[in-house]
Amino acid sequence: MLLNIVVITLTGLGLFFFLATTVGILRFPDFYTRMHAAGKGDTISSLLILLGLALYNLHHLSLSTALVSIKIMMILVFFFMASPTATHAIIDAGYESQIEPWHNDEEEQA
Amino acid sequence: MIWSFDLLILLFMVICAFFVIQVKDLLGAAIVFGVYSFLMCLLWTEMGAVDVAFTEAAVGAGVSTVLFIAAVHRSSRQVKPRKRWRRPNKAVGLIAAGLLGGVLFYASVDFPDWADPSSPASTHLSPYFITEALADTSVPNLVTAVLADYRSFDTLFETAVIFVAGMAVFMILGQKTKESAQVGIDLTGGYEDTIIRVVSRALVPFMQIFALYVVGHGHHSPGGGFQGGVLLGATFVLLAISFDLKMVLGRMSEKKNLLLANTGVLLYSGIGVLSLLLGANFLDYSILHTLLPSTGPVVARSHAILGVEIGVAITVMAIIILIYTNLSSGGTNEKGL
Amino acid sequence: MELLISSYNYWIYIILMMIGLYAMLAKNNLIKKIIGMSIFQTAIIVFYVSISAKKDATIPIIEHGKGHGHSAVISAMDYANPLPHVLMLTAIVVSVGTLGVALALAQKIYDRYKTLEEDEILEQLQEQAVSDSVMTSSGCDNDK
Amino acid sequence: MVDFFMTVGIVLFLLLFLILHRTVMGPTIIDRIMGANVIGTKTAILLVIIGLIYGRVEMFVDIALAYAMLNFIVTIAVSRYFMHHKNLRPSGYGLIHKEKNE
Repeated sequence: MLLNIVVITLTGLGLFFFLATTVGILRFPDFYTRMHAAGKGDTISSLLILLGLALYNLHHLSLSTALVSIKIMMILVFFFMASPTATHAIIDAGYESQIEPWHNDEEEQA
Repeated sequence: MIWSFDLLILLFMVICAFFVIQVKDLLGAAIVFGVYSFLMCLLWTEMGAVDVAFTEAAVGAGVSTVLFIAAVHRSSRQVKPRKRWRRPNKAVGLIAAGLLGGVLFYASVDFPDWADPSSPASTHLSPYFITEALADTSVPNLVTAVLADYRSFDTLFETAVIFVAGMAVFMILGQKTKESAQVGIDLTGGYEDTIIRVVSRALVPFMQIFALYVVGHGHHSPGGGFQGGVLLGATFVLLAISFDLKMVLGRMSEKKNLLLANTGVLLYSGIGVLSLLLGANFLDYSILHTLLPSTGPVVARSHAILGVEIGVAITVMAIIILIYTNLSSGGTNEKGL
Repeated sequence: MELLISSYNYWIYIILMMIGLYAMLAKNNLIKKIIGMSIFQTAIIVFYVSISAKKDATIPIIEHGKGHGHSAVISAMDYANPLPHVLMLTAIVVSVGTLGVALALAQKIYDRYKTLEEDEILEQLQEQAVSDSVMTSSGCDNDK
Repeated sequence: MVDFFMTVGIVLFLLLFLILHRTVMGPTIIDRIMGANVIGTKTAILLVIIGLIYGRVEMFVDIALAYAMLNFIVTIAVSRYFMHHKNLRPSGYGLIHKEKNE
């Protein structure tokens, strides 16, 4: 029962962060700020949801379920290495192709 | 199958497909097509076709998007508006698509209900595969058993088709003069991005081990030769993207690739010929137990399936690398994506 | 309503197929045409995988420990139909091969005509044909 | 608990619809890449959730892992395109043309 509460909390938090990511991606004014929301929120929400799933999988603790949980953690570790790299690559691509950052005082022109 | 997911994914897919053909920028179209393939993979998983989903994840979402990007990189990205004198084409397209849709909608009334267990497709041959495959081949993954044992002849020629496709790309693009394969490992050429390089160099060995696991574990979980081969090829594509085409070609030269592509098909058909020589039919693996010590005919089939999968994986890997290197460099093998 | 639930899957595959065919016929750009071809292929794969789905069936991999011994009997109703999966698995891998060939051909066309638009290529081909015929006819005149 | 994961999956789908809006409409091409990357990451999670709903998650984690890898490769490949071309809109006419101009 306690495990279920932990799982629901983790997954719900993950969904909350992903909701924030979505709002950021839709509402932020320019590419760099949107990428900020996407890069951070996406990674943390994936982390929390996958952690919840891995814990839920340990309901019937045995060697095989532990192995599956370790595999889910491997996905998590992969995300932790790959997602920031991908974010860096996308930001770099935008910077190289000269996207102008958004300035507050130019709001009327933009 | 999960009803609610199915409807959502299908709606998602129709939106994606509509926008793929509407986007005016070819790179954008390639990216939206990648998203379409991601969703396609989810659809297969949700319908229970895990092996198909694995293949789609590796091929559709990964490699074919990279191939589209490579082709757009070597050609143009622009879609020009059509000139006036060819306008009737649009009407022809609409009429043909409408006709096809009308005929198929009319025919869909006669289709069996979706997910009906007693539909004709699931009643004649497939119950035999489901109930007997484990006893016949001792392979729990029914898709692997049917792929590499019952329908082995078909799979042999599918592998040959991939081999021929790779050869065709090589013949179409590889006509230009090439530098000989002495290029070596050049870490300084091309655009340098330390973060991407370090991360890909750290990840690639683990990805390759995972790909080998996929090839070897295809008997018990989704996976097998096609999926593992594509994943192995994709790791080399990642190296070629994050470092340099020459770095990959220094390790996997074109000659080596061609040799490997041949070896895979040869391994597959060699197992078939071996069973022919031992007195059974072509690709009838159960006779191989006379060669393998302390195995019965059933386990021999399981071992031979592994051998066949390895052959498929080698060919698919070599052909994926061959297509990528030729396509991204325009056949010159000098500068890639 | 029953008709809708029992066959919406098929209808959506028909819609995807129509989109693919329209892109293949009406789009001017060669890469767009190739994308249309891929959509058409995936529509066919949706159809095949749809007919392999079964209600309340699990994935076609037999659980560990089942089928051995006398107690466990494998029932065909419990597993999705593996045969269409096999056919489509190879079809997907072959489709990446054909995609490679198609893209290689498109690249070769671009190298030669410097465009990927169908009408511009046709224009260039017609100009070339006209100039060729002029050349050959003048060549014939010279011979006479 | 399966119902809970079903709900999580459906909520994820509905949020992905919003991100798909950015992917297909995005003002620049790089917004599309960003949307595709987010959709790819969440698809890997949805694969694990589908596995839990089927009750056989050990068969699905391999697919999710392969999926995460290829999503990474695609994102790196698209961003590398801009290292060569550096133009946001498809105005220049490809690589060959550009080399000629230089």
